[in-house]
Amino acid sequence: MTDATKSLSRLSSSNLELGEPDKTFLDTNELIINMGPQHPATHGVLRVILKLDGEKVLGTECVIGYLHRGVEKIAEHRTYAMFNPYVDRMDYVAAVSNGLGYCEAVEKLLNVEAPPRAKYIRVILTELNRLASHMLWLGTHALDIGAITPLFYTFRDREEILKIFEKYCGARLTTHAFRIGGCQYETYEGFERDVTKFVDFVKPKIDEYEELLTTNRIWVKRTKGVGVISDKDCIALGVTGPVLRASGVKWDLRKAQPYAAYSDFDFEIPTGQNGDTYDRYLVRMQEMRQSLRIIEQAVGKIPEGPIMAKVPKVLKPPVGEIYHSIEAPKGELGYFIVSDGSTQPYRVRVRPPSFVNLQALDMMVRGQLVADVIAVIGTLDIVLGEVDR
Amino acid sequence: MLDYITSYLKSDTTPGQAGNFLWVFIYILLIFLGLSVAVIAMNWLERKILAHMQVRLGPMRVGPHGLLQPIADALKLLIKEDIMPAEADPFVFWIAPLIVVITAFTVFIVVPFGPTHAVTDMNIGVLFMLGVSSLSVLGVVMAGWSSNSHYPLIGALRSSAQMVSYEIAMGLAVVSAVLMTSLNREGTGTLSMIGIVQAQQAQHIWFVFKFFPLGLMAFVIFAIAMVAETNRAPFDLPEAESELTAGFHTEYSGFRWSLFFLAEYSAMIAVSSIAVTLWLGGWMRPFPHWLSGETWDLVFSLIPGVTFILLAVIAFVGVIRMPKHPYFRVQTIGLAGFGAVLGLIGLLLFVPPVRDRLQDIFWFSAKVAGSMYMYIWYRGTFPRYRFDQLMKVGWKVLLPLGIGVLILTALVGIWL
Amino acid sequence: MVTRLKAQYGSGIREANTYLGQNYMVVEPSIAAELLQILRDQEQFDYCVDVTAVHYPNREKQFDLIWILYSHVRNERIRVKIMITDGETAPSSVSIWPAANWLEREVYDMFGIRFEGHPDLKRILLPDGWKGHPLRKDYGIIQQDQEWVQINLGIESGQ
Amino acid sequence: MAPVATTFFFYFLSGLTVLSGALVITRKNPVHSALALILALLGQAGLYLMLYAPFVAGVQIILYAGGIMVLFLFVIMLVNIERSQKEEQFNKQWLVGILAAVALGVLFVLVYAKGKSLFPEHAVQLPEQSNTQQIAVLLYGNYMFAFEIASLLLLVAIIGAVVMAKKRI
Repeated sequence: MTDATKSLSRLSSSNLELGEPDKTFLDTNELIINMGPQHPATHGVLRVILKLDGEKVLGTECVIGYLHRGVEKIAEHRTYAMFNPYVDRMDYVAAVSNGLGYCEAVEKLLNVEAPPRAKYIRVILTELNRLASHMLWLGTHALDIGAITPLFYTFRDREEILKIFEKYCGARLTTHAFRIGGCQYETYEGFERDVTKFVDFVKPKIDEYEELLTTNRIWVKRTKGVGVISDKDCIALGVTGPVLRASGVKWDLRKAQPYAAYSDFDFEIPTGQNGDTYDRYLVRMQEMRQSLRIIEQAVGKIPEGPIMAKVPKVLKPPVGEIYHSIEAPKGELGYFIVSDGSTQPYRVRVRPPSFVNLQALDMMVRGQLVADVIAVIGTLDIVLGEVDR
Repeated sequence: MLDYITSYLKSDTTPGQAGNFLWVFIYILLIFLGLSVAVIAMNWLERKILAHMQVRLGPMRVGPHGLLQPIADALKLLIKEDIMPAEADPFVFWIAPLIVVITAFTVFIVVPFGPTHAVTDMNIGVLFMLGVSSLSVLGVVMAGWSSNSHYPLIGALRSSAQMVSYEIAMGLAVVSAVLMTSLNREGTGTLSMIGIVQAQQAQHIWFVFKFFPLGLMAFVIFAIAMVAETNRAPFDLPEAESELTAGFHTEYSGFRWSLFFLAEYSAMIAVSSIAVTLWLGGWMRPFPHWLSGETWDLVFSLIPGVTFILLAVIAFVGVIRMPKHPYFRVQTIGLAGFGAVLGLIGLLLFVPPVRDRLQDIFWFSAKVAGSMYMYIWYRGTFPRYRFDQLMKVGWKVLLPLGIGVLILTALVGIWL
Repeated sequence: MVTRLKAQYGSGIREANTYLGQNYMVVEPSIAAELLQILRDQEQFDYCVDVTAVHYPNREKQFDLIWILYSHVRNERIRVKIMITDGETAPSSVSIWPAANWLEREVYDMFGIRFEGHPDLKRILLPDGWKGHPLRKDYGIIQQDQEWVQINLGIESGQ
Repeated sequence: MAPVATTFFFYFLSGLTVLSGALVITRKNPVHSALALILALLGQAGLYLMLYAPFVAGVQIILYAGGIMVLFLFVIMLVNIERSQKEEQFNKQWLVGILAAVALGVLFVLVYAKGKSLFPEHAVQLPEQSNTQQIAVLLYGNYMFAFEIASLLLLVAIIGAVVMAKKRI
């Protein structure tokens, strides 16, 4: 084992010096385990250096950047419309909400308002995408903790959503369905029927997942009291989304600062009490049900009218800067765009929820066991495409 | 020579006891063959049942309904080159899988498939079984250590700690079962497996139902300990893919890895056959005394034949539903052949002399198959225990419970 | 709220107005740390949404450093901007909001702005030995740190 | 039930035990010597079986080979063994070693010379009852007191182990 730690200590991990075992007592020396970038349970290329004392985690350090594609640099050499597909590639699991955030930010810059029909379509697709993202999260999270079966149930249902996306805009995952100023495609004629059929199909399925896991003794034992984070720490560490709500903070951008027709739907914001993995699981399950409610209401009253606002062919937004954020499935996804009047943005800064949530990993895992690190990474629901940009 | 062979057929003791080495050899061969077939069937069954539990079909491509899949796996593993890691310790690396397989198979010497169908009947049968199953820990530890990288090492340490601690719970449950054998009128307790089943026969009750809650609790403790002993389902932490790559047999590949795979399945069959012997009345047919009498005996003796005929019918239904495309012609013929074989076995089982001799074996394997199904079911539903919870269940729940059941059984036995 | 801060700092706050409904303040770098502290304590801006920078090469103060803050209580967002020259160190706000830790590391990684008072300032996305800060305007889009690529990846060029 | 003491088995098993005993001390790698020790213990269990004491053999396998040796291997693996491998094999006290060997040799010769008088005329007569019952009667009957003390001793040892480990948790 010693050569593994030698190669690691060359790494300049400053806050992770290898503590000498105190000779006074029969203490096993501290071990540095390198949960490498290719580890099956880190969702993507995340490397976590764990300093262990036996099973207990003393400290962690995340080494990220393996998936860094320099999206923000590319943005400075693309026009506003051309950068739109790049945005989908960041959080590839919830691509639709990325697109929504970007388009709305640029619309604010151009001082243009998307027509109501476009807004409704956007809300429906975003909520469907939130459902797909939560389902993928549940499948992989349960798999990490050892329950194999939920993965197949969730992926079977997620398939239905991807079929609807494919019918609507031809792409399943990175949909690029929205344009600056509205939506690109009119809804295909069976759209409302498909969506309502889907909603009735999935509603009992979510109860099925709950049946499998919520009262499963081992699942409860593996998640209750694991990775606890209090609401004050959440806010201080900038953690947002289901993780924040599970710690008891009732804050959701769709209610706090409504955007894109969210104000005309009524839905609650599920919150948990003690901010552990089990509460985050319950919060996300409730959120899935709330998304279904929103979709149901939205499909019922899609207004008629144009789907694209009058937007000039070549977008030349006035000089200025804007920050607009939406509630992505993982948390608050913000775009800070500075325009210098030319057709290309001067600077596009993306505020990714996974990147900031991952920062809380060290605090949540300290003192827990190795098996919990996996559970906590799963419950943070991070996607490395978004963390590294 | 001939009388040497026939001398055993008339005797009513196991070949080992009768000192008839030829038959002992034949029994060992039979068990070895039977076990490999069982392991192959288990491999196919596990993949299919687990698949159907998870809304998918499982292997369908290799042979009809994936029936040739296990054979394809075995071939693949044989052909694959089994590498040895650079600084691995060659001798220990080579001997570890052997030890695990040997211990998994030697348990079957004592397992009674019928009143006379066991390789031998040692009068310390249960003790021998416990002893040998505790040896498999050595193989695991050696495998983990010799792969010379710290993931398998941690996996090996964890799994050996787990096996050692659940062995105790298993031992206690077994002792309470053995105690039940001696608490009948004659007061003659016995450790030999056949003796235990005969005691159950004599007392007209399966030990699971004896002294109502106690027998059941002992069985449940043993069932949990047996799952943990073979590193399966909720206790499969050492092979937890998410934390350590693949537990102690990460560095093994090819044939050596298939040895571990073989050993795991045979250990599962061994341990569940012990559970069946001790608690579910070994080869006794269900309700031997409530539904006794000539007619009932006949009905129960027909059941083995009926089950095989049923399997043949299912196979033929599959043949009919097979798509008519030429690509599937080979598969339809294969399935029809398989169905025919099953039907043949079913008919064979109706022949009276064969029927009587093979009936006990059928009931024994049916019960073992039931417990195998439970293994797969656990794997489908339960997530994995964390290591400290796993040890906590072992030491803080099963152990006190086991001791409690033991003492209560003794008290009730004396008082009754 | 702006009037109260203006009364306290007067010249410190260069400009405070709103653009497209989002109010922001441009502030002197010297008083920035203090002001951020006040914003969090008195004005309950308890959530530091983002710390980022924009590079204006031909301006005499090359960098715009921006803190985007949000107050849960008042459901209100504000942007605090300071202008610093290249090589000048900026006040680190990690002591005020722990969230800023990785955000500032990324700004250092991408722009090369050093934050004094930051517990562990080193690159976060790019490999540690990488030379150059990609998000600066003078850094070419296909430019790579050839020397690092040769040593570590063993290929002569990344392109 | 005639004991199964065919001479071939006897020499094979005792040879195995002696050989693996020698292996234990000569192997450089501690894990190899641990394995040799396990082999020796199993050989011993075989010898017990030949003396028609299956219970003792079963217990021997479970306790020694299955339990204690596993913990031996645990300890050997946790302590990193690179250091011990490099040390040169035989230490300095060869003089004491020779003296001990000579004394042992003299003892053997004496025993052999005394010959028959030390041993009873014929092989000991094995009781008909099964060995397990016999041990049970002895253990819980006449030697009940010793049995209790032994269990007390073990209890003390366990508590000691817990206290030592306790400080760290």
